[in-house]
Amino acid sequence: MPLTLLAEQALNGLQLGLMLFLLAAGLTLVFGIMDMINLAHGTLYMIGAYLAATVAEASGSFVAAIAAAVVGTAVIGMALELTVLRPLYRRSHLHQVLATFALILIANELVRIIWGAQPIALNMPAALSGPVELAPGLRYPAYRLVVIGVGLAAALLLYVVVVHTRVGMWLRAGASDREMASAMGVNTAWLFTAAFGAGAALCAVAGALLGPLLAVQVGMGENILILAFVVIVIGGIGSVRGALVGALLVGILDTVGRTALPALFRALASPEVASEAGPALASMLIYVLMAGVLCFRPRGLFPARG
Amino acid sequence: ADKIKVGFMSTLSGPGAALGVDIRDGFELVAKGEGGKLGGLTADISIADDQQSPDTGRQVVERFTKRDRVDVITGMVFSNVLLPVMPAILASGTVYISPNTGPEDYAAEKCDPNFFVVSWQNEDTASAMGQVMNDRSLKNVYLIAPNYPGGRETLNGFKRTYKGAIAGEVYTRLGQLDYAAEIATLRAARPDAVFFFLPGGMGTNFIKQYVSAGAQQDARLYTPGYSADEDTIKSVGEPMVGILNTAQWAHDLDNPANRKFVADFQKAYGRLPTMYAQQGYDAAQLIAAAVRDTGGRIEDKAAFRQALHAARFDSPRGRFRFNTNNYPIQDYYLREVVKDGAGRITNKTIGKVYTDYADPFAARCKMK
Amino acid sequence: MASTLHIGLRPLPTLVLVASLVLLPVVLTAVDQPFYIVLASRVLIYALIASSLNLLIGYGGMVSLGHACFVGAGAYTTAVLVHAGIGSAWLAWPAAALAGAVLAAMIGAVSLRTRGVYFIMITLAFAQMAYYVVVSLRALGGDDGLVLPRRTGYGFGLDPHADMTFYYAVLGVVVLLMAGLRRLLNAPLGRALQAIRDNDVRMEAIGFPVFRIQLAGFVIAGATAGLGGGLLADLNQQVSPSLLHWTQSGTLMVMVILGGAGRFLGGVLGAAVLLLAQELFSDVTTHTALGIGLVLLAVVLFAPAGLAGLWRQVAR
Amino acid sequence: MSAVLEVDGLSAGYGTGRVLFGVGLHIEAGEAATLLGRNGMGKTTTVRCIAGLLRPVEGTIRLAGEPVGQRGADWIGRAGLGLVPEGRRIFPNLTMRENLVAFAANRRAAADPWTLERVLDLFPPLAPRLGNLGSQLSGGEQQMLAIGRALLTNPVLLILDEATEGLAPLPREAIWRALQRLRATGLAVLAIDKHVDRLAAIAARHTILDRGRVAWTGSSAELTADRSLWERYLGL
Amino acid sequence: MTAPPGLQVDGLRKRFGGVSALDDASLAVKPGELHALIGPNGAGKTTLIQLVSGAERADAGRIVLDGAVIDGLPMHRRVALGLARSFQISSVFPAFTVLENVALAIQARSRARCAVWRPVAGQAALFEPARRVLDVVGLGARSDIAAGALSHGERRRLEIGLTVATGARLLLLDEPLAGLGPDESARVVALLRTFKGQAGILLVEHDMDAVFQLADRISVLVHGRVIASGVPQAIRAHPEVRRAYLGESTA
Ligand SMILES: Nc1ncnc2c1ncn2[C@@H]1O[C@H](COP(=O)(O)OP(=O)(O)OP(=O)(O)O)[C@@H](O)[C@H]1O
Ligand SMILES: Nc1ncnc2c1ncn2[C@@H]1O[C@H](COP(=O)(O)OP(=O)(O)OP(=O)(O)O)[C@@H](O)[C@H]1O
Ligand SMILES: [Mg+2]
Ligand SMILES: [Mg+2]
Repeated sequence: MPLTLLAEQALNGLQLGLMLFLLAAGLTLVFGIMDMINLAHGTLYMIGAYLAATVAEASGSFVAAIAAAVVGTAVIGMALELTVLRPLYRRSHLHQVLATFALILIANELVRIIWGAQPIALNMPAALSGPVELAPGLRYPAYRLVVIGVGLAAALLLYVVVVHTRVGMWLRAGASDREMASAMGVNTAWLFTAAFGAGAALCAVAGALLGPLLAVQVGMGENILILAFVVIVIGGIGSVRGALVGALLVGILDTVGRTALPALFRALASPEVASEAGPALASMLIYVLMAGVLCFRPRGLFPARG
Repeated sequence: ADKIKVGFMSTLSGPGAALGVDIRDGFELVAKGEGGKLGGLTADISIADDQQSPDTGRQVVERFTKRDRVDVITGMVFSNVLLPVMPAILASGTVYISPNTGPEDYAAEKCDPNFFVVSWQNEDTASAMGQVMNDRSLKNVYLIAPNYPGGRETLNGFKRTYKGAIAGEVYTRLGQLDYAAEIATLRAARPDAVFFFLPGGMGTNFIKQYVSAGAQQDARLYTPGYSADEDTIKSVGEPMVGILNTAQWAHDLDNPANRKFVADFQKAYGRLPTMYAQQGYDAAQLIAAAVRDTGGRIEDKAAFRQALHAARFDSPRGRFRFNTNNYPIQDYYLREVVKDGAGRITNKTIGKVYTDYADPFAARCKMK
Repeated sequence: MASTLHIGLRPLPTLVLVASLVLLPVVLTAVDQPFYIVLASRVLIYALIASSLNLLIGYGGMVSLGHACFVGAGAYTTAVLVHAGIGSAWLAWPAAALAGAVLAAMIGAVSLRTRGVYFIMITLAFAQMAYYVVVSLRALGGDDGLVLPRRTGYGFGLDPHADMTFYYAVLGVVVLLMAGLRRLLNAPLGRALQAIRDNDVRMEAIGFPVFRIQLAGFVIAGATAGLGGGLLADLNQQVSPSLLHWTQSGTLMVMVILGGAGRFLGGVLGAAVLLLAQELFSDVTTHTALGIGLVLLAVVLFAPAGLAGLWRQVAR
Repeated sequence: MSAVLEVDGLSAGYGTGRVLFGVGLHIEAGEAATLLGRNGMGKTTTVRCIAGLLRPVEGTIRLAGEPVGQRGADWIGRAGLGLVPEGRRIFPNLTMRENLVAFAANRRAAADPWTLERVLDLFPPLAPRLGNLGSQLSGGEQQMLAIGRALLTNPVLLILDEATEGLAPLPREAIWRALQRLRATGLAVLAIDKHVDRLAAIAARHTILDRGRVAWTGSSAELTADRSLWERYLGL
Repeated sequence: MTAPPGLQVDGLRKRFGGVSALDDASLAVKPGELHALIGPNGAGKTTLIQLVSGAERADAGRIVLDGAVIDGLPMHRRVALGLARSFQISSVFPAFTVLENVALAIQARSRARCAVWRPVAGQAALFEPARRVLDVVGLGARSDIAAGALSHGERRRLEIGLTVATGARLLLLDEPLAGLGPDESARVVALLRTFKGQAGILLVEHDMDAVFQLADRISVLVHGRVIASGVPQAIRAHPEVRRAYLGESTA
């Protein structure tokens, strides 16, 4: 494999990882830090993308689209937290699973009713739509570089807030012992609503940013959500650092698997076997990774620390 | 009979829903046009969602055959739903009319008098594209499809006619999101052209990413019509321009039936019809025609099947008839996605690939 | 003595329930609605599968998001056996259960080293692997799955393709296993499982082999789910990867929570309500999911203990 | 002299079961009071009500004159209640330093406000453990941390529910001494502890709970004088 | 080698990251002896119990019970060999009634502890002994309420009850008196006294009155090291112990 290709594939791995992190970031906040199992996280991601697409269509401005998506999704998120999730904090995780699963079903139908079953378009700003020359012979989509940048920024921001600010400490405290946290003078109810809104906003960023690369359609959240969960669990629930590392691991491993494995099998096994086993193994690689990690580190790579 | 009961089961939820919805809209358009009748008989159409799951599909089929006791079933989009439930349908002696997938099995040995396909055999459009590549003397083509039977079928169809060399053949994960890695490898292989078959969201993702990587200049994209139809165009937008695809129909075909269909469809639903819509439309037309020809005496199954096989109706696609295996014999066209005068991005017919094309499996079908 | 844990068996209601289940097909045939016999069989099978998951989630505190892969194992085992010409239910169904058990033993042995959400995710991981294996193996029909030319037979000149016969076969199996499950939960092992859910560290500290007990529970649940899968394969006369898809595991979990995790009839109620609701809604609208979603939301908000709990609230 | 805490006719319980029946309790500024009684008599339940962690069935609670009424626990906390809860309840997923500083406040701009340094002076064993997660602390370290956490909020009323449980003799003594000093600064204290004799030396007023009712109230002198109380209500 | 009966702990080490919780700690508990382990907060007492009971693995050192090395064994096997521990922070089964809590501990040593057929309810063999234990720890009147609804002190007593009910020959008790009111303390002290001779006890406790009443021997742990070990009088007089732990109060 020529060097430029190697470099490009490395970038692709990194980029896929950060794509996943964009979604995992919000999930780390809500699921990791606040300790709520929110299956509807992918739904917020979908809503973000749809809002962005709609506004972009209307205004023609990508920036406006992102802004609108962020605000809109955050509001929707907080509304959900107030109406549906708040009553469930005192109950077991199972209730959150059921409630948020219901939200997925409802949201998907509503989106279909409002926007129709056909996927809708969300295009990247013309300025970024082309590739840029990173090194001689290495052209890389400008837009994906933006994704990389935003992903890293989100990681940094989240890390600082969660680990180094009082609000972050209150969140973690409230997650482990709500009652005691409020006895210490923290208004946990509103803190959590706000944090959930922030999580939703991060979803919107992911949705709006990935929209131009991925189909904006009903159910777009579900599959990528699973990957986001995988990322977080590999990294260690509640750890921002872990989530980032997990995301990069998954991104790179998946890329390597998809490119190298089939070739490898073709070299080793009969084409029959190869064409079958190669893709199969490539598809399950990240799950093998997760199972492996949990087998030896049952609480992820970075057991809960900021 | 005083009315005809139609069980319409399609994928109306989940990522595949767009296709099912188009088929349904096309189908209902005919009944609407006749004021709720098909071929003069009141049409009692019960619509159900298979959620793209054979399990659910099986459940619905049980309801259609055992409870509603429908005369005709139609609507399924995906072969992974159709193949598992088909035995149950045929066992119940109910007629099935496929408005989309046309699997190999039922085209060959397992062909059945109760099984009709108004769309195409799964390999047809791909074979047509192989022909196109030969005509354009493209010598080095790169192939991409998802790792599932449908994907392999399509690539086989392509290879059946394509004569040149194959730069690479990649099978990706079903429902894959990111194709950056595949695209990079692909470009390193320096092919003349890329033939891809990635239905639904996968196609959207691939095209968006392929174009943003600036690869369109190096190797142009070729695909079966259903990966480059109005729905995909709607979801991808600008980047679609320049993609070549083959289909049995195009919305700009110049014949009266088609002009009527496209006009009516746009009037009813405010969007351009897709192949799926046209296929659903013809499924309904086929039923209507058969009802009409039997004078509404559909309880005479044999006669009804006869009438269906005769298929006396004007298809928007132009010339259409059934082969001995109840799969179509029809023409195939080459379409290109262009930005038309009105600045609207859409498919434009730029040539005919096949005339009266029949799938290669009919020979293995015993029916006469 | 006062016990919150012992699952009593009130003879009269039980008798009524079983009796009505026995009479159901007779009635349905009388009114010429064979379709609902098939539906009832499906409900029964899912009731069994959901109950096996309830044993894990509700009683064992092992929240598994990979249960569908045991169902799949059983289903594919049956399908493969039928294709191999082994058409007797007396062989195929036990084999299905065995397949489920073996798979559960392997997955459990690894997964049970983790706790809580990590357990949820690792079980999911294994289920996904199973899914991709099945999708990719052409021998198993890949994405198209396998079609069973005929159902497995019971001998005694019974025709498994007669909806009623099949229904009774299923009913027999389900009633038997539910009885066994109740017995198990009241027995020392069942108690131990529930105590581990409550406080696993303490259980180890008073001398229980926690890991082995949980594994036992996991395997029992896997076997039951496998058997359920076998029945499902027979019912549909077809198996496909969608049986193993993670959304399937999710749906099973939803059934359990909906019905009431940790309530003996929770799984049964959940399966029945969810399937019947689906049937009902899909009959009147194509926006089925919307209706289902609203129902689930209502239950979780207003019936914290699930339908089985609601049952009690109303009873009082 | 102003009352920091006034509890009147307090009744409360869990679910349907009643636990408290008309409990009354008054604490003046800078006063140290105790709540005594056997296990299960309702001491902690009383505290939970005062801290707003349990809704009373009836009765009124006033904090520094303000009726607490339907206020949330967080308001009460900010209003100057420093709680050292039964069973420590430090935050396991925060480091010791975070546990201390996250809720620190200098509400009353006190003459000598509590700071991290002062807390570490009070409990030298904590210093080397500042980086440990709460879950990685010994029982006693957790207990000291819980006290330090409450002090750092610079409360007007400090409630100690079995705050010396699991403490070695030396730190226990340190706390008694600290309490004595604190009272000089006008901090009011409500203490629940098994070391009644030590409390008698520090606190002025004592209340004994028996099955959710106030069985006796009086001064240290009266308490120490009347041994029958000890046998009847404290089992000594 | 033939170690004497009872519990033998040699050179235990345990590090947590930078912290050295146990650093070459050794002690021996003779059968039937009540051996108190005292020391400042954070000295490593609970850690030692964690290691001996098998909840955590030691970095180095050896644990011998009645001559058999038990280092490698999982916790439940050690319990089966007659070594049970109590928790400093109560650890009970909140969803079970108080009686069922103790019955579990009895079940743990019954042969049919994992039987799958005979219902537990109404197995007198489990519940009769359980009631006796509850009477001893003074929870007889509370036997039918959920353990989660117990007050702190009541839960502490259930904690002891659970440990006792395992019928172990060697008990590791981590601050059993903490959180108990005066009379309850007295009751538990009396209970422990009855065990003398029957079962060996390693008692971790900060209540010096109780310790000096009960202990046959006392070991003092400071910074993970046993700095002194001997009869109560000796320990009480030991200057270093006074400085590091007792202070002048209990002179
Ligand atoms: N969460 C709860 N649910 C139900 N009942 C409870 C709960 N907590 C305490 N109780 C009951 O309330 C009564 C008083 O409990 P409380 O904790 O106030 O006693 P206490 O005086 O603090 O005892 P201790 O000295 O043991 O802490 C007890 O009988 C106890 O059983
Ligand atoms: N998981 C851990 N990670 C890091 N340090 C730990 C961990 N567990 C305990 N420690 C440290 O090890 C030391 C010994 O802890 P241990 O609980 O054994 O003390 P102890 O003697 O029981 O004290 P106490 O009397 O307060 O209960 C303490 O300083 C504690 O901070
Ligand atoms: Mg208390
Ligand atoms: Mg300790």
